[in-house]
Amino acid sequence: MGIGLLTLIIFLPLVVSFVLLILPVGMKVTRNVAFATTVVVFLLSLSIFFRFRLTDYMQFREFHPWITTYGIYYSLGVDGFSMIILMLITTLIPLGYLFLWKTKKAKGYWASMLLIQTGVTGALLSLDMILFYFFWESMLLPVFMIIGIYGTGNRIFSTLKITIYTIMGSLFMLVSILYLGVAFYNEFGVWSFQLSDLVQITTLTNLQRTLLFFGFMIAFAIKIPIFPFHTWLMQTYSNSPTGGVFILSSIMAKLGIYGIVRFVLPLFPHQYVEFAPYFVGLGVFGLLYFGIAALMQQNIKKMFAYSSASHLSFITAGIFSLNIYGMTGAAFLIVAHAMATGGLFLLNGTIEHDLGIRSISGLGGIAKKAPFLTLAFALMLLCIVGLPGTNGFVSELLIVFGLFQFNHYVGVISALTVLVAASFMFWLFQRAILVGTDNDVSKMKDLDIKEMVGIFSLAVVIFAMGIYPHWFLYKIEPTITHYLVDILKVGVGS
Amino acid sequence: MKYDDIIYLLPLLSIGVGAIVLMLLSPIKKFSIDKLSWVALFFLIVSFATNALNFGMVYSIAPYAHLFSYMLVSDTFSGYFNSIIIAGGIVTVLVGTHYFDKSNMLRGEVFSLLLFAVFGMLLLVQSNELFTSFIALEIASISLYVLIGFQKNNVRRIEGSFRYLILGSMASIMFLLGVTLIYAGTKSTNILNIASYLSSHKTEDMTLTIVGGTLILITFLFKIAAFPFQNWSMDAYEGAPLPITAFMASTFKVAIFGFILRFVLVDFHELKNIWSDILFYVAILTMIYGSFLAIFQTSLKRMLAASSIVHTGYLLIAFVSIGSIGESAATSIIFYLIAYFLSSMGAFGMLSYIASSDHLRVTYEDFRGFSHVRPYMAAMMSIFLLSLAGIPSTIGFIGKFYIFIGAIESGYTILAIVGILATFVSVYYYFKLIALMYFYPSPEMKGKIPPLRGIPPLVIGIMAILIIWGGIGNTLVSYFPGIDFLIDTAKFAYQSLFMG
Amino acid sequence: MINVIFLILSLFALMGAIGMIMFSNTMHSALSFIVTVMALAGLYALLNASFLFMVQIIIYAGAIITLMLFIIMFLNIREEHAPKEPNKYINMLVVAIVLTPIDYLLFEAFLRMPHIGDFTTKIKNFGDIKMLGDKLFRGWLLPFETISILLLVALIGSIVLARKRERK
Amino acid sequence: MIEASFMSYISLSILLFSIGIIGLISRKNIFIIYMSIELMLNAINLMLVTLSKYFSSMDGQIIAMMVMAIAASEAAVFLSLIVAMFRLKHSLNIDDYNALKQKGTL
Amino acid sequence: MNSHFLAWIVLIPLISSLFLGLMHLYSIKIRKIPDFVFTTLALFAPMASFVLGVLFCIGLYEGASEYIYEPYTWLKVNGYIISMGFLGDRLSIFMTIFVTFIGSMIHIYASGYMKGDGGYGKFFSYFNLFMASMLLLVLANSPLIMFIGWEGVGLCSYLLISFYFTDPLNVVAGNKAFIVNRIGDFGFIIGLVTMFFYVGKLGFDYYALEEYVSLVPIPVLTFIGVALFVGAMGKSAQIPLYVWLPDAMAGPTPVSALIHAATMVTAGVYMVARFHFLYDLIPDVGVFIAYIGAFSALFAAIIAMRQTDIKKILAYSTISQLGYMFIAVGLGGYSTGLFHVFTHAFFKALLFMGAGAVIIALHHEQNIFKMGGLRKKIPLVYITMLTATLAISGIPPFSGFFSKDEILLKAYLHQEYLIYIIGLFTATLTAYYMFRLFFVTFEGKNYSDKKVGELSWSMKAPLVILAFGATFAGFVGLPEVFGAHNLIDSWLEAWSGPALHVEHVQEISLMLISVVAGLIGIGIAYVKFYKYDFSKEIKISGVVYNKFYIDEAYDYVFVKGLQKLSVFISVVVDDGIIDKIVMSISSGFINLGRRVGRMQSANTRAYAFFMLVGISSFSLYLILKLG
Repeated sequence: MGIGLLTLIIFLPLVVSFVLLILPVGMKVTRNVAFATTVVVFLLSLSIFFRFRLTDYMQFREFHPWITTYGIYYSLGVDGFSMIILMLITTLIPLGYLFLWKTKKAKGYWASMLLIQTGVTGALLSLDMILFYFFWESMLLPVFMIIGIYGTGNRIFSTLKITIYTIMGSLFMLVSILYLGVAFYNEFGVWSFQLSDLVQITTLTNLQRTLLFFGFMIAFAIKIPIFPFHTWLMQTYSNSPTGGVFILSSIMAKLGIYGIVRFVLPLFPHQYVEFAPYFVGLGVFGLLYFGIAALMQQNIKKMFAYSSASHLSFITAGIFSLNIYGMTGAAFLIVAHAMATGGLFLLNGTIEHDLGIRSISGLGGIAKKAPFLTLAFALMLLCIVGLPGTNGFVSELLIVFGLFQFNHYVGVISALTVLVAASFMFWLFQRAILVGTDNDVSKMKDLDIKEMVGIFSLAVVIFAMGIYPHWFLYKIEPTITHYLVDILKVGVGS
Repeated sequence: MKYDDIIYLLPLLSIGVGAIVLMLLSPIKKFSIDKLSWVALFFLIVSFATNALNFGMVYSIAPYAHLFSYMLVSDTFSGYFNSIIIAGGIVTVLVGTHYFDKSNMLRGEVFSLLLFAVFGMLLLVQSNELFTSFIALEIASISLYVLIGFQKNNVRRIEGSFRYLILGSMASIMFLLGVTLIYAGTKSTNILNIASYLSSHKTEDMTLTIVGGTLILITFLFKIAAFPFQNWSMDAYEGAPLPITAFMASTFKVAIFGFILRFVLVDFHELKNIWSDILFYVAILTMIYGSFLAIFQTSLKRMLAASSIVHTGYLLIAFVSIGSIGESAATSIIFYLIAYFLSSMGAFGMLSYIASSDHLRVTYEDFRGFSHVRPYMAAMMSIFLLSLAGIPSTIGFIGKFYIFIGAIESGYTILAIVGILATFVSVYYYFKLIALMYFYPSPEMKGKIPPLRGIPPLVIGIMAILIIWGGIGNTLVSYFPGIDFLIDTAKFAYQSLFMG
Repeated sequence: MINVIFLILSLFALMGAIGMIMFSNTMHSALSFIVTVMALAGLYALLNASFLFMVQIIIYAGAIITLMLFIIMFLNIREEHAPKEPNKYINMLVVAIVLTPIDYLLFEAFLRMPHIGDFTTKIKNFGDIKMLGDKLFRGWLLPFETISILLLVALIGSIVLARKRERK
Repeated sequence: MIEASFMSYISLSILLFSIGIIGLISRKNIFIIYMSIELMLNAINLMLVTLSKYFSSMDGQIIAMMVMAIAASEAAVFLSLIVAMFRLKHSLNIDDYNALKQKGTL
Repeated sequence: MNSHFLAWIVLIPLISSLFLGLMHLYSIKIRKIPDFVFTTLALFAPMASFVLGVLFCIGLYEGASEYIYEPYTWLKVNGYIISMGFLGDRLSIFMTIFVTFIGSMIHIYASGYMKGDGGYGKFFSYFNLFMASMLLLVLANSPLIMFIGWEGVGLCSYLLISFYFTDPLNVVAGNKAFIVNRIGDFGFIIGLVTMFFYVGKLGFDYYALEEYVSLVPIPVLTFIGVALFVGAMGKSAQIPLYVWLPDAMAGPTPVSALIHAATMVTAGVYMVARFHFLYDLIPDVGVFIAYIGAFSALFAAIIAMRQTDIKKILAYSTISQLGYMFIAVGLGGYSTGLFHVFTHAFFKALLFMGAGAVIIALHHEQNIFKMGGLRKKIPLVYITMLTATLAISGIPPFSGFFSKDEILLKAYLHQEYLIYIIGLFTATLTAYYMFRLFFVTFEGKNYSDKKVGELSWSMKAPLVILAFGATFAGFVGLPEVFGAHNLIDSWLEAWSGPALHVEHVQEISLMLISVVAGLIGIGIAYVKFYKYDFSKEIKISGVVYNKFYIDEAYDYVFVKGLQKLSVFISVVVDDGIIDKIVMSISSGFINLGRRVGRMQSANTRAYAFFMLVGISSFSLYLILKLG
């Protein structure tokens, strides 16, 4: 049997990582090989992007038996929604590597980064619930390692906290998955954990479905995080090393959103519609809540953490808006926010690397020393605040459209998003980057060429997607239409 | 009389012979512990090999049925358990020799006793008669009592041994009373006769049998350290030398389960769900108690002991569901036993290897920064802990998966949820150790830790690989057994129970 | 007649047992226990178990308890070694109360016992050594053999444990 | 329905068994604890012999005989452990042996 | 004229901006690039756009009704298409021309003003980016694309205000401008979204909207109108969102001239005119707008009377003039409003440039009371400033007179007499504070003995050109009473609103009244300030000087309030409640474990008893189970 493209994308980093770990090679070789691997993976995923057909089916399917006793299959596939996130992951990671280049970490760091990539792409592409859970939990370990080993501050406590918090969520999901599997078995007489099979279950009562729905939602709500499951986030972000927080914020949190759309939506369409108002409410509330909380943070990473939480709540509201605007907007904001936040964290990483300072009050006047960094920072910031011309604007606009369609008042409140991010982000920019202070920032170096390639590629994509969003959106629209019309049966929204 | 029946007895015989040979050799000064361990290993491997001869078939034979009056049985089920038990013995010898060697109070008799214990356990899963089981249980138990208290000038050892002895005797007496009651009820102690009696009589006539069965079940619960019979385990496990703790925690549990599964499935086939209600609570309380106990421990040995209570709880989940879904629950127990065997044997083995020099108590703090000193050992330890915690890509996850799915299938969703919660708590105390090993800078302890050389690390490493393979292995790689293979084997073992 | 003997013997057995758990002096307890053991031997005889009657006296009274007495003396245990137990009666009461369901269950189970046999032995020589040996080697060979292993284990165990402390 | 004499034997053995348990749990003296265990074994033996007669089958007696062997082996281990313990602490009080007590409790 | 070139009007400045930016980075990082390269590239862009604009103007004049160019589908969701589209009709081309013209002038001026500055290239990069955004705003074919430009100009405004970012004040001012603008944008977006859902699905360009807007129920339409106007409030600095504009004067003076006087701030007016089809249906909102405009005009004028900073005075006067414009557009006289936009652009740009020249000459002194007597030192500036001051004061025949008068006339004819009176009174105040500025700056002899810096020709030339503009631009919209043809009204016919009949006599007398009003203001200023005694220590304080404490009130209510809320959320709610609950669950569990651990007491008898209890409960279970 041949090895499929998706398998290659998922497992290439894993294999390389193990080989690197076992071979007695130094940090530099590890880093270079790791980077080359991610580039190869990027090219592979690019070929998927271009060969992707405009349908709502799963494509590039791979299907092999794994644990046949319980009908568990190694089953992979891509549709429009996962494709865009796949592209996001495979693009972001090599670019991130360029930034992490100069971090003087051991080779375990790079190996872990590769392992994370395997975990996230695996979770993204699996269509078997058990396989998904498998990757979903596995990706936690390298993250655990990266934060715990290479983090700062009270890292051990926060690592344990995030691990236990997220495992708690995913264990509830596991029970729900198993419950569904048993329900399927009872109804059809065979075991299967295929998503496409599990959606056919008809025997569950409404109460059971509701409970299972929340079983899933807890896992994803913690990962995203949705209010009030967010307290791990701030500590973790502020104690993580750059690479870890980069992965956490721009990729793993998005997988929570992805999980909701991929699994919760088709499995519990009725509950999805029924509870949509609550989640929209939570989302919009979170948008404001986290946004306001971000205002007075002293630690840059903490502020970004709140900012991320704010945006992710907004995305959550978008995917629960039950119409095509909100959902496409959410998909788009996933990408936009991942790039911008990722970029910001990376830039902040270089600041931290050079100066070793993380409190806003300890910085200032960086712009004079590092104009390129300032420029890059500004561009990412513009995307975060949703300035027209960036993809942040398109997505926020679409989500506001969607929420307005959902409920006019909610729509109006959600439009506050244009204010929320702008207020703290520009203030941060003022205090940390622009205005000169008495703080000594003489050690600050400007971006080197690798970093510039990394960050400005991101910026180009951000602006390309903002100026010509249609070219990116039309690939996911059929999928989302399929979700709304065929699964949720709510229509795309007039 | 068929002479080829001897082949089914060989595993048992070679262990017995080995034990006696070792007993005879041990007083001889010329034989160092190292040499004795090779002798022990030889017999264990012979036993393992002869046991493996019948692997892959579904069979059930009563060797020398006439001579032994059908009291001994050799089937796939026993073969399956035999191989785990013998493997447990092998691993204990391989990993423990270092420890026995270093702590120079242990002498050659230790291998003899170990082999006697293995003998008792093999007999336990092979016996088809309750009183023989009782004797087998006593052989194993007494060997273990002695093994725990071997270093008799250490008060902790003696104390652990004595407490285990008193409580264990109490439990054994319950077993014996149970056997007597069953004998009173059915006029026989042979499992097959009992089964046929039970299937041909009304429930009203079975009171004695049920009570007797319950008493046997209580002994079983005691031996696997289920709530409320769990208290001894912490003391015995902590009191024992580490290799013995490993042997007790993993292997003995396997043997006990091997016995009780045969007893419940064959003997009480008709009545197997009469205990469901109370076992339901026992399972829940066991998990909760174990979690509470494990979470605040500072000694790793105690933590693993407490967590072994939790794992007992998981196994009991499946045991509860045997009432409604016999086959898959039994299979899941068998599978989980392997998973737990590998993980706990590995973890304890690693501890014993590390502690062999001069640590009596191995605490969390001792592992601070361990990964910088011994990266590969830390990685292996992490694998064992992850498997114990049931993180995917380890065999522990697959085992938990079966257990929970079985619970849900048989309608005990609550049990699955409690199990999940216990797992969640367990993440804390397992990951705490991983965090300590990896997240702290290198300490000044390099000299004390034995190097990554020799046989024990190799064995432990193989177990780590097996754990990973059991967690992700699949049939993609041709002709290499994966998870499906393990499950199928477990199924064969289950099926062979009903062939006699 | 038999009933009277039974009553006397059982009275002795009970008295001995109660005495055994009541005496605070270890030696008294042991002696009291011998009474029970002997009474039980008598009961075995009543139950047509002539061989067991013998074994009971030889093994229990003759070997086990004697061994114990020997140990007591060997260790030179005196009165002050015996622990102070001011609460032992209360403890016993509590244990007895907790024990009630178990006893009730056992009684109840025997009362519901199906009527399989009766209490009048028709078989000649029931319980004598020939019959016992015949049955032992025809029907109970395996347990008998394994018992020998068990005894071997106990042998090694007691040697290991009771051996004088070795030099380091 | 069942003969009184049979039940009286059984009752006696149950009583002895209970006394054994009571002694085992409520006494602190190691020797008495050990003897309680022996008493319980004896009680079961009585039950077995009674059943043997009741069933007119030798099985009960044979089991009882082997139980005696088991009791003997247990005695060996028990007593040698007691010797070892007494050498260490010079105490017969079981409560004095608490080195394995859980630390760090509230 | 090929409509493709509409895109180039926007693209040329954009590309130029990108190049300038890259070159600037190259220049500071690798090798210095001489200033004239930047100058050439920077000046090329607005001029090229201006030429294109003129060409389109000619095309329209020759009969083309409009140019539409839609290069690609910007967004397509659910089958609804929003195109990246450009619309060149009479309104947008009119705006284009004057924006590019003024822009070109100020570019030239800035090349002199910024000479030698370290951020020379950066400045022009931003400047051109601003031009691109502004032109996109003007030329957009749909509200959404307009919004891109709308936000773009806001960003450029931010960038240029905080141009000298090392000074915290500048950055704070920039932030303030951006955030306050964003408040406006919030309104704009709401309006936009609402509009999309009610009519936009039938097509979201202006023509489609115009066609179907009548389908929208009036209450919704009112909501949309108000929401959009909130956007205009922000951008055009009307009450209550005007606070950013005075602070925005922290930017370099050319920025103030271009962005905060002539072009960007008029975007609100343009937007209302753009949506005239909408506002025509909701005259009540129009009146509301007019009142907001009138009060802004009055309020800003009052504050301007007591300011001392030359640029701040001009900033308040800008607010005030913008108020006039909103009076016009609110009352339906869009072309009138735009006429005032047009004339205002000239004289206000001129005023700022003059002020800039003064500031440069006096080495960055901005307090008018530290000036005085500059007439002799910089006569050219004196003359041009005089022209502009007269224009803003509404003295005929300078341009401001005509446009302002037409607005007052509109108000009068709409019978909004209150507005009319406010407007008239404001005109007096305007004349007063402008001449106060003028007299204090140029007359007297305070500064006469100190050295005054040189002004380059590139700063002088635009002054002269714009002075001509300020003088004569008004003739473009010469009212019919003078027998002329109102070019503005006829060019923007669709936007001129309903023709209101007016007697010539009435019109002339109204004009006279307003001239008199202006002259009164000048007179008072002359009396008070023509011979101002600088030696007297001036103490300026009071409510008016402190701008009625509005900034402080905003700061207290919104900024401080939000900051307090933020701290409350992150410290009290998050750390104090939610996290505490989470953590106490876990620590509670561990403590419970410690209690449970007491059962491991190493007491054999207790263990045995516990076992016995277990066995006993099993027995009880069986007793119950078996009956």
